[in-house]
Amino acid sequence: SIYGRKQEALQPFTQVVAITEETGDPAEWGKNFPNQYDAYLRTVDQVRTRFGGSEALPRTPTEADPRTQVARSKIEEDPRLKTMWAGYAFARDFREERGHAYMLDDQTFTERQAVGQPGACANCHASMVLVYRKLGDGDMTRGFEAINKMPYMEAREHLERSVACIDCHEPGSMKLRITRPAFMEGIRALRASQGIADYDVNRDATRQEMRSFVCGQCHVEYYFKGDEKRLTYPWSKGLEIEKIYEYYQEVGFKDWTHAETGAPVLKAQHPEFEMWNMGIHARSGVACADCHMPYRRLGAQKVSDHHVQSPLLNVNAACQTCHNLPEEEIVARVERIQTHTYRMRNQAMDALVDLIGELKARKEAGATDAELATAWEMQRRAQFYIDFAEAENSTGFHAPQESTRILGEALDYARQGQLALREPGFTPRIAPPTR
Amino acid sequence: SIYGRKQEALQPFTQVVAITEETGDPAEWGKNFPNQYDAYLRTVDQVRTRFGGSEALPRTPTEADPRTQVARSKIEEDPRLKTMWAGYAFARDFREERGHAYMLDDQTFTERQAVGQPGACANCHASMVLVYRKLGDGDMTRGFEAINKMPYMEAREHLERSVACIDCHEPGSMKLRITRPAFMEGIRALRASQGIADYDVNRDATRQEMRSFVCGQCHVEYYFKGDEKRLTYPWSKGLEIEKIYEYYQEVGFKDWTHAETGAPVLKAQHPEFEMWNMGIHARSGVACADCHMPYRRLGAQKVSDHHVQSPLLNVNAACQTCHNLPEEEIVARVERIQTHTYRMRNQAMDALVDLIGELKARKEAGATDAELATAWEMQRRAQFYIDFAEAENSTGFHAPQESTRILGEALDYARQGQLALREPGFTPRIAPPTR
Amino acid sequence: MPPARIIGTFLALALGTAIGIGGFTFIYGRGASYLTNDPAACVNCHVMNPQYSGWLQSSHRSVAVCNDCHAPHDLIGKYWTKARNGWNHSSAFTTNRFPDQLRIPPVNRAVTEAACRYCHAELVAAVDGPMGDEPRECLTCHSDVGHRGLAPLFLAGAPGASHNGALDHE
Ligand code: HEC
Ligand code: HEC
Ligand code: HEC
Ligand code: HEC
Ligand code: HEC
Ligand code: HEC
Ligand code: HEC
Ligand code: HEC
Ligand code: HEC
Ligand code: HEC
Ligand code: HEC
Ligand code: HEC
Ligand code: HEC
Ligand code: HEC
Ligand SMILES: [Ca+2]
Ligand SMILES: [Ca+2]
Repeated sequence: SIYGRKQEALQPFTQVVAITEETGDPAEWGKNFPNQYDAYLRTVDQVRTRFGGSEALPRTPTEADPRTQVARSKIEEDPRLKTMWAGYAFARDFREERGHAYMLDDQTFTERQAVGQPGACANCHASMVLVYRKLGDGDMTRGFEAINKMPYMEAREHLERSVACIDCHEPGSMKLRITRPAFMEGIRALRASQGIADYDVNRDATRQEMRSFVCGQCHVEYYFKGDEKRLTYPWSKGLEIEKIYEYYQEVGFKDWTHAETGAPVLKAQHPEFEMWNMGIHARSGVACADCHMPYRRLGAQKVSDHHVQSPLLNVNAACQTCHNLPEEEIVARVERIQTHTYRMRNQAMDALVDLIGELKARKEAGATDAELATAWEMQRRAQFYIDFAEAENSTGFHAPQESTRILGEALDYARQGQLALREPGFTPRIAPPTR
Repeated sequence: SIYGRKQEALQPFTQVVAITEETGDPAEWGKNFPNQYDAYLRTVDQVRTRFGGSEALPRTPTEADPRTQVARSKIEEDPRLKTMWAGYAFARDFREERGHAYMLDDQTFTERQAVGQPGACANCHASMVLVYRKLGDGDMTRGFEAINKMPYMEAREHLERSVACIDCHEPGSMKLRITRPAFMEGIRALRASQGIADYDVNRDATRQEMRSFVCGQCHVEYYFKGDEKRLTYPWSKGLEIEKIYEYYQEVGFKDWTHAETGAPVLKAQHPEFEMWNMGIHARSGVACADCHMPYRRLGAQKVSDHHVQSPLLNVNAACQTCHNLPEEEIVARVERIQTHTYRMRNQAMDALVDLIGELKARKEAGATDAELATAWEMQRRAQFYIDFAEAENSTGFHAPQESTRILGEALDYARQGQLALREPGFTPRIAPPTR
Repeated sequence: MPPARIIGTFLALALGTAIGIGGFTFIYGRGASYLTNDPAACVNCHVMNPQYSGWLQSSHRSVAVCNDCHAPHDLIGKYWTKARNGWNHSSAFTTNRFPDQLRIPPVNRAVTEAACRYCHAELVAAVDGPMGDEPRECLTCHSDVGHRGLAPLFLAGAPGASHNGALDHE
């Protein structure tokens, strides 16, 4: 009633229960913040958008995998992905991602587990604060190191739930905080490369930065370093793809050896944070939370919508704050960017598959490693570039020109790889650094 | 409120002299509109921006070419252009464009005239209204047809000055109007392809459209059709590059035969209007005039700045009303888009030069036309795509993602041309239409 | 109150009360606030807070109040609009049926467009075209003159709201 509404205007949130560093259960936090909690629970919703969101496909649960619903399989949808990832776990199972509520189950039951995964996987798929402390006797970093090197299934024993309040918030003050050592180390290395020494994200980041950093703890490209399987973000030279590739070249890392060609290749994963950084919104100070957790009116208060989802399912709150345009027009603009990105992605994928096919044939025909070296390097590069744009889940929206130019370069490298196979001593042209 | 109704105070311009359809001299119009006239005269200014504007290079005037200043030569700056255009007039002389005041002289004295040019050139480089009427005894279209087929130097006798008031404005009312038959026909064909029959631009266009259409009369891709050298805009299938290329394929047009490779190739020229149409500003209803002729407050009036120039030389008026950002930040955003476009353009240019070099060698080695056919087609395509982005004078700003994806595709085609040379029967992959 | 405003108030109130229960809504819901010129009246509804603070930061803060831009400048039109909006908004407020991001609808956008011209007519002849026949929306270029920093809305009453406006990088 209007009477009620006027009351709300006066009162701040009421503390029903005391929340401490020991309170892992979101339901407890929810007693103080029912609105955020209810929204948080809604991340189970599955709604499809043209390129994003997710749909719930029914599946018959099994002993091994009790899930009754999964998101669509991207590798069945586009088998070229299986060729690109031949010999790697992703060629077994790779699906459209869905809401936060599913993160722990989807990780536990993905067929990618068949090949055996490290505990390091857990960092981004579960509520970790209590786990880190337990395994590190109060020391988060030591807990982090402990979980990284465990076999996944052993680590799994310690995991209770998907990301929760405590992973993003400081109890009491409710301030945002960074809880992932991998991010602390990654951003610290990045800042150092920008001439900022001794950067402590929880001490030095602004609130607006935090509204993206909390997401950047997981929505980033990563690899597992050394035998400790330390979760690492390859940012010490910068966030741009050239810098990240340069980093991998320098440390001489490969994710796996391509089954059909023998090339030492890389897999890029969900670089939303990196790509967003290259886009106009980041440049304009628009944070992940501004679009994926927009403010919702709750009486006199504005609360952040904790139903983290595709903004296209929430255009009024997510976009119309800043863009005074009809919803259909906003969606049309996004889809134009996405269809152009997707079209280029398909073209680049074709070129890569051409290269892989030819490499395979040459290898079977007994070509020496030396003869394949240049083509391998081109496959490695093209593949990483394509994957970087492909794995970036906004289908180009976060940085339209950047996604497109990355795919354009990938085309060049894949085709040059084919040339290298036809011409001994061929020297490829690599684009100069962007800066 | 304290602000009394000021309508009465609002007075129309003071008519000092009567302007008729016979008044060609801008100085006369200037008596009624001194602000616009003074600004119009300032298009002689030459100031360089990072990628645009223009600088005045001194030159010693000769009998043949009395110009004391010219803009920088793009072909000396980047000799790859000479390779791309080998055998065509553009390989002799191609410069950075400058203000409207120079259009007639620059056309008259460019070394491209050495090869002999048709009168059709005049349509976009001079004030034509009186010329059309004179040569068509009052009928603009007949005048247009007459001038098109004359040799340029004969047509030149009739040309008095660069584009002037009468070319964009209706005397008296000062309404914008379209005076170029080529644009009337081009836009009519475009509208027909969109299902709008019998489109008459001067009757049917909104005022806001006119604020871009007047520019679209010249800042567009064009060719001379048939022996009548009729100036034609290839828009009957659409404005997107795929559609324009398709048009040229259908009419089987070539601008010239490449001197080094023998390929039947195309030259794209200044498709600002087409590219702008693909961009976010056009989509947001921002017209050419909004940025290139922004309002300027002069006394009690806001007038359109008739000093048509790079908006980067006028950021406050051109951008800051809509973008509440510091000037340096606005310039930085543009230059980021431009440097990325330019970088991709260079990469594509290298690939094309590689292809041309190999085609040349194969031709000299006596390859048959049949053997070169596919590579030729790839050269034709790659070259047109590169040129489309290269000749577009905003260096990508008018449509960042579009420029980049066009260059990315060009890379693919150039490299596939090289593959075709190494592999008889190679079938290239052409990207599907964008819609 | 000047007689004009008394008539207007009467018109509006008549309309409001004419609709039974609506009368309660209108009056209790402060719909009547629409009838004054005091911006403070608008913030009788917290929903208006963002626009209010946006207005305080705007270039017009000292030269135009809400009604200068959101109510027509002719008497009848002014009070009719005020009554209509007063009614619409207070009922919307009561029933809590309105979007998270308020959007000015075409009808009221037109009112605002007219308001711009009411004060700036002298200056903007060119904007409406040499003929003055095909006017151009002022808001295409000046949508922030009445409200600065509208987006995104601040975190009212929640932790952290005190420092750092959402688009602020420090
Ligand atoms: C300006 C608004 C905006 C900002 C800022 C933004 N995103 Fe997005 N994001 C989008 C849009 C729009 C999509 C496309 C959604 C779709 O296709 O349904 C998207 C897609 C995504 C997706 C895939 C969602 C899906 O439905 O599959 C993820 C994950 C994502 N963004 C994460 C992030 C992260 C992390 C950040 C910050 C580093 C970020 N976004 C910043 C607007 C934004
Ligand atoms: C602890 C790691 C972690 C953090 C922190 C995190 N995410 Fe995610 N996010 C995930 C994982 C894992 C998934 C995929 C879950 C699945 O598919 O089972 C996901 C999925 C998503 C999706 C896709 C939803 C859909 O319908 O497809 C969006 C959007 C998203 N996250 C945005 C964000 C934003 C915005 C933030 C910060 C406010 C954030 N995430 C913080 C790990 C994280
Ligand atoms: C750096 C953070 C991070 C790490 C480490 C991580 N993930 Fe994820 N994972 C994500 C994010 C973010 C998403 C959602 C975006 C996406 O799917 O691209 C995701 C999605 C998934 C999904 C659902 C979509 C799919 O791929 O089928 C599965 C399954 C998954 N991860 C398994 C794993 C496994 C197994 C590991 C360890 C090898 C792992 N994850 C390590 C962040 C991470
Ligand atoms: C993936 C990260 C993430 C998780 C998990 C998360 N939040 Fe938040 N939360 C945010 C962000 C981002 C904000 C905005 C903070 C800001 O603007 O400073 C926020 C803000 C808040 C606020 C401040 C008021 C508001 O709505 O903006 C409250 C209260 C809150 N969250 C409660 C919760 C509760 C309760 C849970 C668990 C049910 C939770 N959060 C889980 C990211 C998260
Ligand atoms: C907090 C403000 C804010 C929010 C929220 C926001 N944007 Fe933007 N958007 C901007 C700014 C600022 C720009 C840069 C252009 C400018 O300065 O106006 C921009 C630019 C754009 C562009 C043009 C850039 C391009 O690459 O073509 C599109 C499209 C766009 N936004 C879509 C969206 C969509 C879709 C959403 C919601 C998912 C969204 N925006 C949310 C502020 C915002
Ligand atoms: C949103 C603003 C905007 C719009 C709308 C716009 N332009 Fe531009 N234009 C620019 C900018 C910025 C540049 C880059 C200038 C530079 O590099 O110095 C540019 C460059 C140009 C140039 C090259 C100028 C030079 O200095 O060399 C031409 C010619 C041009 N535009 C014509 C047009 C035409 C014709 C239209 C409409 C069909 C148009 N522009 C629409 C902003 C705009
Ligand atoms: C009659 C043909 C014609 C029309 C109409 C025309 N232009 Fe041009 N424009 C030219 C030519 C020719 C040049 C190059 C002159 C030269 O380099 O000598 C030019 C140059 C320019 C430049 C480059 C200035 C520089 O410093 O590099 C800009 C910007 C421009 N025009 C914008 C516009 C805009 C905006 C409109 C419409 C309001 C317009 N033009 C209408 C033919 C035209
Ligand atoms: C459809 C309109 C149009 C036609 C026809 C046209 N021009 Fe231009 N011309 C332009 C525009 C617009 C510019 C400025 C933009 C640019 O330079 O790319 C320009 C620039 C030029 C310049 C200065 C820059 C340079 O290229 O050195 C010369 C010289 C020139 N044109 C010569 C010619 C000649 C010779 C012809 C006939 C073969 C011709 N033009 C036909 C529109 C046209
Ligand atoms: C290349 C095209 C072009 C040329 C040449 C040109 N104008 Fe304009 N003029 C425009 C455009 C575009 C507008 C904006 C019209 C509108 O908004 O409806 C304009 C507007 C005007 C206006 C209306 C008031 C204003 O400033 O917006 C006057 C008066 C005017 N021009 C006078 C002149 C005079 C005098 C000359 C010659 C010295 C001239 N124009 C040459 C394009 C041109
Ligand atoms: C009449 C209003 C208007 C004018 C004038 C204008 N813009 Fe924009 N600009 C927009 C709109 C609208 C968008 C689309 C995003 C949005 O909705 O905010 C945009 C988007 C942009 C973007 C982001 C798109 C991208 O591709 O990254 C940049 C950069 C930009 N404008 C620069 C400029 C520059 C530079 C100028 C001046 C030369 C300019 N704008 C003039 C309205 C304008
Ligand atoms: C009774 C509470 C209340 C008061 C008092 C109030 N508003 Fe509003 N106003 C609202 C609500 C609720 C909405 C959202 C209506 C919708 O979107 O359907 C709104 C929307 C608006 C809008 C945008 C939507 C529209 O219909 O134009 C404007 C403009 C506006 N109000 C101006 C004002 C002005 C000016 C005043 C003071 C004279 C004022 N409001 C006082 C509750 C109020
Ligand atoms: C100088 C003119 C001006 C003044 C004074 C003004 N407004 Fe506005 N108002 C506008 C404009 C313009 C818009 C439309 C903004 C847009 O479309 O981006 C608007 C929009 C709104 C909206 C709808 C939200 C939206 O973005 O569409 C509300 C609510 C509103 N105003 C309330 C108020 C209140 C309350 C006051 C007084 C505190 C006020 N306005 C003072 C010009 C003004
Ligand atoms: C009650 C009278 C009044 C109304 C209504 C009004 N203005 Fe103003 N406006 C002024 C005064 C007074 C100034 C300051 C003096 C000046 O610059 O003329 C001003 C200044 C401006 C300025 C220059 C300062 C700036 O913000 O850049 C712009 C632009 C402007 N107004 C646009 C508008 C627009 C657009 C509207 C309608 C949405 C509007 N005005 C409504 C009286 C008004
Ligand atoms: C196409 C963009 C555009 C449109 C539409 C537009 N303006 Fe402007 N306006 C501008 C620019 C650019 C300036 C800055 C002029 C300068 O810098 O001298 C300006 C300046 C102003 C000023 C301040 C003049 C001064 O310097 O004091 C006022 C007042 C104003 N406009 C009112 C309006 C009104 C009222 C309308 C609608 C009738 C309107 N404008 C429509 C672009 C626009
Ligand atoms: Ca998804
Ligand atoms: Ca120039």
